[in-house]
Amino acid sequence: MVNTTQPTADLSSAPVIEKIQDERLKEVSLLTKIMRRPELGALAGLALVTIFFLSTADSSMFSLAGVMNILSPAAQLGILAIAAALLMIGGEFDLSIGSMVAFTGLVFGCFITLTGWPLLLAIAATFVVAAILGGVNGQIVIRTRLPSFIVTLAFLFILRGLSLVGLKWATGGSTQMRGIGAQSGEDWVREIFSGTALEGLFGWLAAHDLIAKFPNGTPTVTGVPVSILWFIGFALVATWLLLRTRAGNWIFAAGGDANAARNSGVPVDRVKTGLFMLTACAAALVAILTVLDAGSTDARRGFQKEFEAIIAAVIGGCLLTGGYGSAIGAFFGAIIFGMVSIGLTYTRFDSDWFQVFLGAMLLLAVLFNNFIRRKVTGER
Amino acid sequence: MVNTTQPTADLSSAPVIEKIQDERLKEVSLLTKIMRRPELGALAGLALVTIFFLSTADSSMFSLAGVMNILSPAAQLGILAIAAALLMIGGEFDLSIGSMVAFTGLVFGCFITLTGWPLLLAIAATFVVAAILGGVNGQIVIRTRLPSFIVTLAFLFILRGLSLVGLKWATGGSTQMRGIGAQSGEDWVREIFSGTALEGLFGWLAAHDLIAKFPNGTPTVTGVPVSILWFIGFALVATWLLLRTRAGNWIFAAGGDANAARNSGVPVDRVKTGLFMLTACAAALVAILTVLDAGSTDARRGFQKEFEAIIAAVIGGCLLTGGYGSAIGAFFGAIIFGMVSIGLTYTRFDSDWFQVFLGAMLLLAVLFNNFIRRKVTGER
Amino acid sequence: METQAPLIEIRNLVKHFGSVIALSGVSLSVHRGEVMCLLGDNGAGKSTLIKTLAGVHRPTSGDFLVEGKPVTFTSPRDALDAGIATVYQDLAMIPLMSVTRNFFMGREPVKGFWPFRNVDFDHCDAVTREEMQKIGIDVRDPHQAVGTLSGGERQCVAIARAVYFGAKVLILDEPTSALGVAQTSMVLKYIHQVRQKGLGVIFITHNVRHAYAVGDRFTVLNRGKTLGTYAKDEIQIEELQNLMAGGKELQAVSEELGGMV
Amino acid sequence: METQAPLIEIRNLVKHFGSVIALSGVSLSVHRGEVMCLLGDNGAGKSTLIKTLAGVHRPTSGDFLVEGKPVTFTSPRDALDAGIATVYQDLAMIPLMSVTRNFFMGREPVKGFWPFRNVDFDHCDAVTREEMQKIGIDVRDPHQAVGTLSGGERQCVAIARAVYFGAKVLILDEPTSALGVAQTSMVLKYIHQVRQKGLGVIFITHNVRHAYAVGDRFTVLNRGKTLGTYAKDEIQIEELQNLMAGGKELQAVSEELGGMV
Amino acid sequence: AAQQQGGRIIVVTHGQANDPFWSVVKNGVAEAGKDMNVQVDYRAPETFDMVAMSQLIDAAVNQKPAGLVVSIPDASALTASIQKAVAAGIPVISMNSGSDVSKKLGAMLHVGQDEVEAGRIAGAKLKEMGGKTGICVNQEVGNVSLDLRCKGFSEGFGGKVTVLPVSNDPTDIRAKVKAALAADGSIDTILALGAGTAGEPSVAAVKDAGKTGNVRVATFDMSAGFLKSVADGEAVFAIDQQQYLQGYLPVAFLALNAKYGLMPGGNVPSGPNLITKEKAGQVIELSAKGIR
Ligand SMILES: Nc1ncnc2c1ncn2[C@@H]1O[C@H](COP(=O)(O)OP(=O)(O)OP(=O)(O)O)[C@@H](O)[C@H]1O
Ligand SMILES: Nc1ncnc2c1ncn2[C@@H]1O[C@H](COP(=O)(O)OP(=O)(O)OP(=O)(O)O)[C@@H](O)[C@H]1O
Ligand SMILES: [Mg+2]
Ligand SMILES: [Mg+2]
Repeated sequence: MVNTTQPTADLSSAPVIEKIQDERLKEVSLLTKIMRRPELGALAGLALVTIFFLSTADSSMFSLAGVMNILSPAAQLGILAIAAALLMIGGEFDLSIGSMVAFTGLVFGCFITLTGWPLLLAIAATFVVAAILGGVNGQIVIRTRLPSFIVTLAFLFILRGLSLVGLKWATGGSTQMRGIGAQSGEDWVREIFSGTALEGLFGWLAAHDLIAKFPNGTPTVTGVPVSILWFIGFALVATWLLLRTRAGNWIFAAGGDANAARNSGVPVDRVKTGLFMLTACAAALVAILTVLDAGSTDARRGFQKEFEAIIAAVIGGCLLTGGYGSAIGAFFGAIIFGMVSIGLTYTRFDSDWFQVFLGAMLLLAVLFNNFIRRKVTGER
Repeated sequence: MVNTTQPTADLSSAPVIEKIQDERLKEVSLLTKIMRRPELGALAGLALVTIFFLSTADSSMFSLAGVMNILSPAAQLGILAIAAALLMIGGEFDLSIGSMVAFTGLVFGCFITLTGWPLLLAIAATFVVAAILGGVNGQIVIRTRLPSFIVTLAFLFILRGLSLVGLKWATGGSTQMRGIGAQSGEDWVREIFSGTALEGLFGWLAAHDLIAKFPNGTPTVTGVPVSILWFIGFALVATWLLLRTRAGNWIFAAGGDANAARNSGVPVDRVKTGLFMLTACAAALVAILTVLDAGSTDARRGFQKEFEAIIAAVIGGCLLTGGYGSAIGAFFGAIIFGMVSIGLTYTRFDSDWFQVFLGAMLLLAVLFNNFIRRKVTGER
Repeated sequence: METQAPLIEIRNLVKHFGSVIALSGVSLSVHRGEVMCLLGDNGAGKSTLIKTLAGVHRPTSGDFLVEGKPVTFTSPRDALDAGIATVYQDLAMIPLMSVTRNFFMGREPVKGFWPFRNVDFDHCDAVTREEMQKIGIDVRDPHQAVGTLSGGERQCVAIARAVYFGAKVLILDEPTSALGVAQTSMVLKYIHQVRQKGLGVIFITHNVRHAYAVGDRFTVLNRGKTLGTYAKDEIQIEELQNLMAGGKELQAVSEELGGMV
Repeated sequence: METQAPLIEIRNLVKHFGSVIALSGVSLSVHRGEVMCLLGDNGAGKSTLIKTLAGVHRPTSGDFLVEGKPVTFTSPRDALDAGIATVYQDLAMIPLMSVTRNFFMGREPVKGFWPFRNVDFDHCDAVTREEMQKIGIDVRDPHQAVGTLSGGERQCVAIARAVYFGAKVLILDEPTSALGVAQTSMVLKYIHQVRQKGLGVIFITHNVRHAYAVGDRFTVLNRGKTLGTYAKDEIQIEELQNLMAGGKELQAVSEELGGMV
Repeated sequence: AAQQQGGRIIVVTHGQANDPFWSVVKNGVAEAGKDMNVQVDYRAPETFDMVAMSQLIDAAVNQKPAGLVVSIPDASALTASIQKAVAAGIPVISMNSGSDVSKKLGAMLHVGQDEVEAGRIAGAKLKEMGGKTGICVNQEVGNVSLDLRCKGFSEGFGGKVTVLPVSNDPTDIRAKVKAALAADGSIDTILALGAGTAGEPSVAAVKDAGKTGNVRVATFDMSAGFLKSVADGEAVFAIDQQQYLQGYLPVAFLALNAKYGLMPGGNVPSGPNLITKEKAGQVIELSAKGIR
């Protein structure tokens, strides 16, 4: 029999992690320990979605090319989603992410085409601009103690508007700025921020007939798009940051209860400002990746991405109220979102039903995620 | 000197309402009592925005016709915002409001054009459909204990998609359904849901040259659009509900702390389901008003209205975390939002700058609102 | 079934939370006009037990009789309707709501007929002020948010509310822990009065003196089991103290510090 | 300035919250190896006072000296750096975070060099387990969320944390209110130990017996003012009790209930 | 000076200022204002929202402009507001959409091209090029004018046409088009509803899929990048509505009307005009400046 008399406060609305006292339950305890991680539910959701598409979609969806194709948009969304997740864990929102993508894209474009700076300098300067804007967001939220929802909402509009005005100013009337790709050179910096990586490997695989090739002999997938590597790298760094560092502890604390954290000596304001800056920089990274990839930027870049990023973070198990969540969850959340939105194209369903399916799949994934977590942790 | 030794818990992050013990401070206390209401800040924000436009906009903005023109969009947004505010006070979100407007608009259109039901029956049936959908939303949130954010988000997609599919089905391929106005008759029911009221009064005023007329002699404003009356009426009813009834107390309690409320005997689940149904019905009301007014509906109706409704509620002082806010605040919030978005067209600003101004005005209004409230309540 | 069945009687109550066993067979009864003190170490299961009585948790197994009739509460509302009023350890109050609204939460008196049914807030304010006065707190403004009260005052609101609505049984979970000396006296006096009115009281405390001052019978819980029930004349205060803590080690500390605990 | 300046000294401390005057001129000092008990009714301003000492609030006026040097803390971090550790009445813990993470919150030990600086969680877990053991709580899994602990255990985490990091002065705001008899003894024993190590302790409680058991000096607050400071040999426990509550009325109740309060 | 010339001219459309198509219209409006020396204001709702658009027209009427230019994507919803403008004695010209109802509502004339018609012409041309299975890449499903372009396309094309709903995000569009090509090998024609938003990523997707040349890509409207692809032979054509004219001409007409009482006698069709490989090179520069 389980013999437990350790006291536990009533916490039924929050994820309850129970305590197993009997040594005989140690194995269960380990399983529980793994399964109660917020990201595991998201992984279960991903499995469900994958199974759904395996049984309904064209087989090309899960070919190498198909997977890369799903991961590309997921990567860009995911970089934003991970940053949004960190910020949400820290107890704040940033609704200006999407507009920030457009604005930093414009800024980056201007640095390249108007000032003619070398790519590395332009990228560094773009990140600086983003960090400053993020810092402004954060400082306003902290100083006025207004909800970040409303402050960053204002910046959603302001930055989106400035992107339009700036684009027209920079191009002399057009809402699209092009030729950025052509002017940014082809050096190693560019390699890091655009195109594909591991090309040698894929070429070798193709040569040995291990992956599919076009009739002309080039592999269908020439390499892994760098955005996917950035995505994975960022997810790993963010996870390490959250789980293993002092800053991570501070983020959880700031989001869990800012007052309690402050009283315990956590520099909450600095943590939050840092998170706002990080989010803005993630937006800038996405902007740089897409601008270099597409070679152009326009006034509608990043439209509604803030929304999708929050969705992905929530699918990944982040609490909207802060203090709980994970970067890896957001990682899987972004992939779920990307897979659902791209995947329907591979199926035979009428595209008019697209949104119905998107909604239904999201709901199902989250329900399943939730169901699994409750089953495993015994939470009711 | 103020002499106060009443104990007060530390509540610095929440709106602190202090207690004045000395009788000598009674007048201050009364002022404070009025000013600490959440809606007062919104009123201050409205004043600020009004002053801004008085000094920059075309004078016709504040003519009778101009005011009606501001209030029309504010009314439609406001009906949604008030419902969203009630729901937010009750601790939940409904992101499907905007899609619900489109979907119930379609349902209503189908009842009129396909089944040919009389207007009253069609309206009643539309409300029933909306209430059922709202109830489904609520039940899913309650039974699964998933955040309402994610559940209603799924319905945002599902209902928007169903609107598209339904429209195409009903019209044989178009995403726009026309001629609803023409088929819905001209009886007293229609008078209640479309057109203008108090026409006699305005005619009389025009006849006596008290209000402006067109060259052809008709008054520039023939009456008050009924949507404005619905808006005002709903604000009053919602305020009464919140402040004077048992249900109102339950809403505050459910949003403030669902567990505590449940333990005190509040039927939290019933309250929340009811609120979801109310929100859906408010969306249906807006759908009916706009469909009868426009005579048509399309797949994009209500796009992003959920967002604007939440903005208006937050401007009006609702806390995103629930348990605090007011219907009148949302009322003013909607008017602020409507005034800013229409008002800019009366100014000389280039429309490229529209979003920049919208964002800046929102931020200013909220900052001012916050500043006033803090000044008045002595909160720091 | 006797004519004078206990107000509340539980037999062999078991409560599991998932794989956690919070209560493993607790029996208890409370009679009219009796103060039953529930004692036990941190985590013994006291709060879980009274939450089960109050309809917050549903028992996993065991019998629960109110006035001799078996009942199953599906929500705290059922318990309230059966006349069981509870002051929870975590108080069950909404910080952002006013004192009056918290006081009447879930049991608002209404007047008028249906679509226009109002809560009579003037009456509510008056009642709140009066009841708080009785417990020794002068609430100048019943519209003040509960969150701005000090811990002690908040406790008083919860107690006054439970007493006001307590029809048959009043359950108090550590009501005196945050209170000053004066307020504590007031609460104990209150419990005394309530007993005299013929209600049953379940009183949870860690302070053996408070327990002994008002208790008629003492039930000691340990690790989810009843350790025993003792009438006041069967047990001395020192014995009780030892039962609550578990004995030996305590003696040493207590002596070291001058027997003042 | 004498060589043995008090660890903490405040003179005429005033604290206003907007128009609310929480403290109107409080003076107090704590010396090395001394337990100063801060007593007073609900709402007297005890928590406000110690929050000012802990850097949570900034005083409106008055002097604040640490070891004879005037200081101004702008954040709780400053106070911690100055060696003042505090257990708040509302505990300052994050329910969703693990015991270990809460224990080390704000003062995480790091190893490695800059961009790769890690928190050494294995070490942290070990320390947490050990410190909790010392206070009598057996934390089987230091990764368990604090929100799942009972009120008493949570209190113990907060106390253990403050003691572990308390370099010079330890401030405890009603630490024993939620604790069982055994845990209370443990905490009082702890305070005793801490004093012997030469730290200064400020101990807030409503329980006159707990105060008298470990206190060296007693400062009584009333409505934001110091009512007086008494050494242990200057005052009897009954007097102290009367001072805390404000006198007469209490006597009556206390007698009625058998002098047990 | 402008005021003496007869007050201002307000343009209310359903296209946002940051939409590439409508930004060209807006540039035309601004240019005409400068040329004719009148004040011009361009207004549009934040999303495709007919209710909001009717309110913007009402707001414009309140300011008693010297002329009003409107697009009419939904006659039912806008009728009341436009009639109110006419009743107020404001000269109204409709543009872009609504040629069928323009006269009935009291507009003086219509400048522009029906979306369905433009789609039909594109569809017919693509059919002529040998297309059998097509997709219509729609970046804003539910926006009636975009839906109508797809509708026209499918009417003119004759073969099988599916609508591919996408977002505004180039990466997302590229991935979806790639997915569609992978899932259905018979697709040989892609019509994008916006050059910069949907057209360029579609070209890139075709390239990624290794089907350049086998799959014909065409687009509504123009962007410099897409035109370059046309010139390079990666895409077949762009449908130019010459929307600059839709902005410029009505303002010019209304300004002249205010000044001299002049007004052309009938509707002005501004397009469509297919920009193919031969013409693409010349218009790239103009497109980059937001004129074409
Ligand atoms: N919601 C819950 N989920 C899981 N276990 C719980 C829950 N609530 C209580 N428990 C278990 O019940 C046991 C007793 O907890 P309870 O709160 O009843 O103690 P208590 O006697 O009131 O302690 P204290 O004196 O500290 O208030 C604990 O061992 C705990 O594990
Ligand atoms: N954040 C605040 N805002 C306004 N007033 C406050 C605030 N915090 C404390 N006060 C005031 O300080 C006074 C003392 O409160 P405090 O919490 O210090 O009492 P206490 O002595 O700790 O009481 P208890 O024994 O109940 O804990 C109260 O009268 C209260 O009005
Ligand atoms: Mg308890
Ligand atoms: Mg206190």
